[in-house]
Amino acid sequence: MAYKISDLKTDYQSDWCPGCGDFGILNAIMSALVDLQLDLNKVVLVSGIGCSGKTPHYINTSGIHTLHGRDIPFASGIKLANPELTVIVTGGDGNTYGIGAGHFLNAGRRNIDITCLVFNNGVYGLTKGQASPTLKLGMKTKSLPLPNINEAINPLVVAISCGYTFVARSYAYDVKHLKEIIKQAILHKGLSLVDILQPCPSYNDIHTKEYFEEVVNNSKRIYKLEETGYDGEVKDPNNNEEIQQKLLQAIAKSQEWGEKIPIGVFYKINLPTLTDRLKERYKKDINPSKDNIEQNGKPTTDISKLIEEIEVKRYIRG
Amino acid sequence: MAYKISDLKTDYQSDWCPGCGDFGILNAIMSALVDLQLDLNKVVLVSGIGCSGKTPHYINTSGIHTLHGRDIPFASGIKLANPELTVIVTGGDGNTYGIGAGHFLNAGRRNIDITCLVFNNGVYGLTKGQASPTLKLGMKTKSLPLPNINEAINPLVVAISCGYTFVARSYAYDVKHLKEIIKQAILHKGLSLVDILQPCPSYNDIHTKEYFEEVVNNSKRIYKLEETGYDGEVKDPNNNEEIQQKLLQAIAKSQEWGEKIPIGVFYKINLPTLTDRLKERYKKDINPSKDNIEQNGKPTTDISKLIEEIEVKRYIRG
Amino acid sequence: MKKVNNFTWLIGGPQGSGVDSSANTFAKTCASIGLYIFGKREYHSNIKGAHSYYPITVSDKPVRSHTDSIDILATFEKETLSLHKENVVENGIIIFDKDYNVDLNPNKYTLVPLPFNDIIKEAAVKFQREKDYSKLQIMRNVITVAASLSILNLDVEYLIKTLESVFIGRRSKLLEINIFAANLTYEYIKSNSFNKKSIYELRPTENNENLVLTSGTTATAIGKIAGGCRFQTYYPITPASDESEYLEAHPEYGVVVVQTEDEIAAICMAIGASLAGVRASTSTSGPGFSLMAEAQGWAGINEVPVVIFNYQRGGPSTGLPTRHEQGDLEFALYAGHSEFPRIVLSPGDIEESFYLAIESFNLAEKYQLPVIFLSDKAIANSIQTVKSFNLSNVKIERGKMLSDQDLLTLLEKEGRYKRFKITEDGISPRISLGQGIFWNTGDEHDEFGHICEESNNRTIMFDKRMRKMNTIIKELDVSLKYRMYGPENADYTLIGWGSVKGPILDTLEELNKYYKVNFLQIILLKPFPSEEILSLIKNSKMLIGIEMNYSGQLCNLIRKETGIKINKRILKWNGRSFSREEIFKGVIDAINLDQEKIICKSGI
Amino acid sequence: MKKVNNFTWLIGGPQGSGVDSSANTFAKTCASIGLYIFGKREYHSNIKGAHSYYPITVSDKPVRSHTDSIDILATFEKETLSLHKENVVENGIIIFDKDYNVDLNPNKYTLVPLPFNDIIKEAAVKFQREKDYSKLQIMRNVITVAASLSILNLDVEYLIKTLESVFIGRRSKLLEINIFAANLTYEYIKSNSFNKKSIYELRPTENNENLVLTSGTTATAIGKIAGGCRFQTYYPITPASDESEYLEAHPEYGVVVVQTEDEIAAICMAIGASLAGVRASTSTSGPGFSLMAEAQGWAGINEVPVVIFNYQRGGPSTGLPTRHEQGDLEFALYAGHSEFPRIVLSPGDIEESFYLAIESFNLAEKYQLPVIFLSDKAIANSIQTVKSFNLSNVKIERGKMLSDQDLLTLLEKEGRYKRFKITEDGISPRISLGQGIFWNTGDEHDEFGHICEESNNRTIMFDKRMRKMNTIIKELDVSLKYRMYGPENADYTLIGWGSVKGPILDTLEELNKYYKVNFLQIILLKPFPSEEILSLIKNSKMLIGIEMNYSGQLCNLIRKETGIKINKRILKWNGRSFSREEIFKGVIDAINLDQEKIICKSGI
Ligand SMILES: Cc1ncc(C[n+]2csc(CCOP(=O)(O)OP(=O)(O)O)c2C)c(N)n1
Ligand SMILES: Cc1ncc(C[n+]2csc(CCOP(=O)(O)OP(=O)(O)O)c2C)c(N)n1
Ligand code: SF4
Ligand code: SF4
Ligand SMILES: [Mg+2]
Ligand SMILES: [Mg+2]
Repeated sequence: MAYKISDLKTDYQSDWCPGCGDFGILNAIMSALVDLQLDLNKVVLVSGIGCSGKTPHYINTSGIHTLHGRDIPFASGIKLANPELTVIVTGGDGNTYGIGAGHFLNAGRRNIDITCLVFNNGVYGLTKGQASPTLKLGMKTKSLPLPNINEAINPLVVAISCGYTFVARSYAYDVKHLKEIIKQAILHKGLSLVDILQPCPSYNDIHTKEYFEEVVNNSKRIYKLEETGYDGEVKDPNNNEEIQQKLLQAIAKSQEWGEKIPIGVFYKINLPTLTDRLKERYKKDINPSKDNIEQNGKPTTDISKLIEEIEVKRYIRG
Repeated sequence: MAYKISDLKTDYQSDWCPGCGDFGILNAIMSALVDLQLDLNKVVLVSGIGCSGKTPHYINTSGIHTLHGRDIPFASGIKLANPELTVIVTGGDGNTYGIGAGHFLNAGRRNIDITCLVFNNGVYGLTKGQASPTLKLGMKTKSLPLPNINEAINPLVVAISCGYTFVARSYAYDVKHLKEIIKQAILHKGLSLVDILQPCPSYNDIHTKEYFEEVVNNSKRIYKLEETGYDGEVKDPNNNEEIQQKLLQAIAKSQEWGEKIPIGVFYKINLPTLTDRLKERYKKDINPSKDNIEQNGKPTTDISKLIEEIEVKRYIRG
Repeated sequence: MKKVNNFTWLIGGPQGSGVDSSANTFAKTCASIGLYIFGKREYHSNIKGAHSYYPITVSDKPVRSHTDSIDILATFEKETLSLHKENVVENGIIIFDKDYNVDLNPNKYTLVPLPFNDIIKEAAVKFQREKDYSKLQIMRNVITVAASLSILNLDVEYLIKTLESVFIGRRSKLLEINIFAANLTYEYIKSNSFNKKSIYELRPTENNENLVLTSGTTATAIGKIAGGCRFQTYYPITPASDESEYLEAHPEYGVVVVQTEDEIAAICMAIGASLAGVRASTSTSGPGFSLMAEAQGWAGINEVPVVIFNYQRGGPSTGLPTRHEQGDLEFALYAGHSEFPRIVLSPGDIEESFYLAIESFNLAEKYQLPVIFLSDKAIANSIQTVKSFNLSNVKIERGKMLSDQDLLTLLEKEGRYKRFKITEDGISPRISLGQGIFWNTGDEHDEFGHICEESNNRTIMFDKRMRKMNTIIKELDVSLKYRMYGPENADYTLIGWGSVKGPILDTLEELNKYYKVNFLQIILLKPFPSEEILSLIKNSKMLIGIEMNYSGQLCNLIRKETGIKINKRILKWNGRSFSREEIFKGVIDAINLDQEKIICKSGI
Repeated sequence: MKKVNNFTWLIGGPQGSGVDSSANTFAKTCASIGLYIFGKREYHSNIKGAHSYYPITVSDKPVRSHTDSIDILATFEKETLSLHKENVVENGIIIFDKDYNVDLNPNKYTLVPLPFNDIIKEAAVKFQREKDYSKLQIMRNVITVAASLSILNLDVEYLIKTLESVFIGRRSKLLEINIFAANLTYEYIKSNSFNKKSIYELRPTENNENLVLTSGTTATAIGKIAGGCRFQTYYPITPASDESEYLEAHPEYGVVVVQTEDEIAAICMAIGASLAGVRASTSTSGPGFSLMAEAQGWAGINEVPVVIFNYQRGGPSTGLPTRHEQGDLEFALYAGHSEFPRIVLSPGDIEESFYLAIESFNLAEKYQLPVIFLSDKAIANSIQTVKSFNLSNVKIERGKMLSDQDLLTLLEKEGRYKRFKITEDGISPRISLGQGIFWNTGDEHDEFGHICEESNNRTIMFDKRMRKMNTIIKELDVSLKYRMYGPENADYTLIGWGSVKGPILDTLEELNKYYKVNFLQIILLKPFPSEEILSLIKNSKMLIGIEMNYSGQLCNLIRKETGIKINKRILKWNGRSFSREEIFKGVIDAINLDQEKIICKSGI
């Protein structure tokens, strides 16, 4: 029997602030799961630390709430150890682009089939609103004593240039759009980033619902790429020219920020995941979690060949 | 009296492998210093760990050989504490784009006036040739038992998209070109990256001198951007359109790798450094190293205003 | 007879509803009539909604700890009432919303039902802010405080003075309506004679001691400024970041504050700044401190002065991010692979935090090493009235730091500057980047700072560095090593470190009515003053360790350093600091029961 | 009379010039005639050019350590000659390039000048590779080995067999020319009768014990494979990465090896893999281990089995990256803020590395916690002939890991699965991701794994975790705790851990000619088997701690755990492991001199 959203709720009490964008994201994740009807025993949510990091506790699948900035490495280990699992990461922008930036960047090199959802609210929420790496220079949210002294980074460009094979942006209060993007990201075989614009009413009074949904030049500031005919998907992953064109298009598009802010899929390409590459290297399917390492308490691995390599051979004088 | 290269040499014995590209880089750094004739007491070389990390010991200016991947934070602290110093970082590609990637990326947000030279040899040299983050998928250097299983990242794109204000590439065996680029990077006010293609004859038999200098289609594989009329410099940092155009041009150019490999300055823009921004915030020049904190052993800082803020005031009933 | 000027008042409510500022207002008002205050902030790792509470203990004598028992429970919502009512003493006062249907025994408590909604409505009407009615619910705070003070018979003028000092800047437009609400509340209390029923009272005193009312993070931050720290790095973390944010909010002192991308960058930048000759520090809590292990070793081997402020909180891992623990001692003693010289010290309270912060920079520079300042959440987030900070006895000592002139003289004499010159005391003359040329490396090095793998150099250079630990033990003033309180030749010696000092001192007099008890507070944890401590404790009839951690880490350290096993331990690890009652009962039990561990569990 | 089958041979040369493979060739050949071998690799943190050397001790009895004195010094360049000649014994043999102008006393040594260049030229001509003359200089290695074996009177056939086993794969084309050079060398030695002058001789023996000749990293890696480890992460670091690279080079065993971007990712990925039910580990050295402090606490609070292999090397910081030290003990015991359950254990040699590697995964899974396997450079990089590995007594124990069927039964009985169910022994039934639903968090949590700040839950859950430490001490077999060697009731007890075992065992017999001495090797360092150790040592006349670190960290630990102070310590921290001579003299001095510390300094 199909499960519904209500089946997905845990009895763990949510403690996000009223009006927090995180509620929209939580809904979108649960709706995506309901649409996909994945086996809940095989879905793992992995989070970092922050308000965002609490997400897994609210959803009735396994949830691994890890360390600040380390969610991607944990998730990578889980997926490599058992490729049958669907692994979804929920991290904050401070978590992923700040302290976790080294992992965020290098994860691209592996293209492991996991989905990274980044709750981008421009602040370190749970530590009371310090500037995160996506808050631009000179901005003064209500939580800051003085205007932000650092420039922002553009996570979409970093992801695209480091090997992410699905790069998208969505918006926490457009649950329908977000749900569809999350579904695509989960279904995509490879490493996905969904950067989610997430209003934090408690600390960020700049990137508010009102800001994102404001009508500028007759239309909402936030607009959907798919409604403009933009197509970020590389159709032929062997066509280097197409790759270059789509890549530059995606980078150019992701520079757009101000009067208009695009959401949707910026870039997508199908390339072998690390598990695929391991399969090639090992000449067989690799699922370490299925290896039987013992039988009745005795090791089953035959190491005689390895011992032979180091065995002392005696030679009788000939 | 002007100093010469020979004055710059220390008596510490170099122990790089014969033919290592690092010698070219060392020469270029020393030549750049000779050309610029900076006060040697005010020049600090800061390095990470690796073959590259040994560089400061060979040059007769102060040298801080730090931890693996942490050279940029050390250098940032040094420069902020005393903005009069010229701070040059020499890190390896594993050092800077691997373990140091989080700092590499976030340094862009600050635009501190330091120069980062990255010795890019595609391998972890000092640990015997494992693949570094710039070695592409499937490559098998002589040091690897099996072909590289990870994709490479593009450090130039990352730098450009994270706020580096001077982004260049050069080549270890073209000492003259490299020297000029290093000089420009030092003179540039802001955070510079010079990614240096550095052959490692001991472990990387793919990216060799022969490879880089091979004649393909009648000219060397490596070619100089400045000889093609390419201009990466943003002339008007207030012109957002120009910025976008130069930025995309630089990113597109830095995707070029294969038959031809461009070296030179990909992107350059003049923007306020963190020290400039601090000056604005503090309403005065900031050089903490010049603060006199004591006189004859007594603290000179007057904290009475701070105490007043927390002082218990007594009220007589009125 | 009324109990005058001595009681514990507690307010609670959802996070973000104004509990902290109510507590501060109440505390400030009591302080303004010459009383002493200790307040303890207790809150969840949550931004809005979870239960937080704040007991304020008021006394006409200096006070340094909270009590479990509550004399006056001031609530404006149900959760606080239901969670805390058990702790209210007989004849204690309970202030609550009269609209709630509560089941409280009127014979046991003095019940004060308050018409919060009526008062807020009246104020809203008066100030024509009816449409803001839900926003004005925040005034439940001031109403609660006003009701409390009114019941305690303190003239409203005192409260108004405090409100005037609190509602300033962008909040000043709220002053009038708050004063109005306060007055209304006062009238309500008086007209219902609740003040008459109260057994507690506040009375202005003559006490005119020069006091400050402040928290641990603020005291430490001001100490840093006074001590000449001019470079501070941090990555946001509870409860440490308050200290950095204080520095950030005071740019006029020229402290460069850098919010880094992580704690590794934080410590590395601070070390870098120190190399350029600047007093530099970083502030963090457990998780961040864990990330700093490697760089501490670098500072150690390169003999760089840097001060690391670790505000301990509930661990391991993320643990209880906003709760209290003294769990990082053993880790701090050995953080980072292999061995290198370092100092670990711990202040016992808010006042010591100020002076020890300054002293930490002196020690770091004199001995050229990392200093770990182990504070904790109970110090960081509590408020207390302490003697105003006084710099007249404070010195700034920069040790063997060479002036440009010194350097010239040295170069004339010795030819080349050796950053790691072998010396008898293990300390080498030091210059800053920009002054002259030298090298550092995390590898073992020669006297110039160049990499050196030669085996004899290794034996000598390692020993040279470690020798500093003996120099420190020899040179340090005893007041930086430990402090002894209570009778000299006691039968029972309590031993502790850090914030246990407050509740122990507040219990010592009472304990001495029954037994001869003194208290040994250890300040210097590394290098450990083994011989001095041994001679202090070896004749005690019974040693009782008191620590806010699972295993009694200081007790274990003392055994390692002196051989003496502390057989009685009063321990607590539930995230809530020791109350005075717990210490009292704990010591009595330790003395009388045949039980090695007394485990305390109070606190909500 | 000739000294047969017992000597130390040493080869040296610039890094990258083939010293290691010469040593291996020599060792393999000696082993092939039934002898026992111990070889020690000593090299700089450098790729090419710096001096490296490799003594091989050969014996007809099992041998586990190197000697300072050299019987045969085999050199082909000047630096080795000048650095090591001091250590050559009287009547020892020195092989050197006859073209060098050396000043050696022919009355003290048997001098063997070799015509390296002539031999290489002749070979080049024969194989028409004159143009490769400079490349062929690498044959100095085989010539040196051949000369040595020839002097030792061993038939060239043994060497040829070894060369055949060494020059395989892409190197096989070099076999012929090397054999040719070897034969030429043999002829030269015989024709000059150098073999007659030698007081040392090799003679094939009847010994047919089943041995392997291997290094610590290889033994550990094979142990991992046998023990069912299927996920290994690493970031390159000396001397640990050899182990990971061994696993990488053997994909047929299905161990997924991930080279991560740093050590933080390495441990986090390994923990992730373990959560999915896979035996997982990470291998590193000091600097990397320092970066893993925070995540160890996460594994501790979430009770995740994971094994961390830390190959200690010279510290602090980058230290002496290729040299030896046992400096990380104290750090490993307490790494990470606050307290959590963990096991720290240490193998004493290559053979134990194999079995303890397997056992580490058993312990990690049985007790659901991080296990720290403290190896060191001296074990990692040495080679030794040890009894061939045998799995017949090896068990794989996965503890309370539930099968799908177990889980169903449990769910039927209890309704919901509680990952952190409170149990008497502190261990909860465990399932893997994919099997059922559970939560983990680095915050304090309830039985389901949800964040929980409630104070009583905290007291109980912390205690539940820590209780496992008692369970371990109760359940563990004594052979995993310590081992005692030598006479039972000795007057003198030597105490050590890790690689000091080899040189101590190799000296014990000799020492017992003078004094009654035994040796206590501690394997389990946390939880510490305090009572057992106390009862073993409390009656000893003198305890002598032997450690390769500055302060005697195990001695300090023993005092902390038992109260007993070890007043005699033989210490060394110059980066070079203890020699047999040092241990012998050190113990004699410890017994006879009134001196607390005996500091050893041998090694180049
Ligand atoms: C190593 C470490 N440093 C600092 C912290 C403190 N910390 C907790 S939450 C948080 C910020 C979270 O910000 P973000 O990742 O943007 O998530 P948000 O709360 O905004 O969802 C920080 C810094 C920590 N838990 N661990
Ligand atoms: C924390 C830490 N991990 C690992 C190492 C070991 N290590 C030393 S050098 C090196 C690699 C250097 O590679 P790269 O940065 O590319 O520099 P290169 O040697 O190629 O110049 C590594 C991993 C270390 N010193 N510290
Ligand atoms: S602080 Fe911001 S991000 Fe966190 S729960 Fe509140 S509104 Fe949401
Ligand atoms: S290993 Fe490579 S990078 Fe290092 S010194 Fe040798 S050639 Fe240069
Ligand atoms: Mg955020
Ligand atoms: Mg490299």
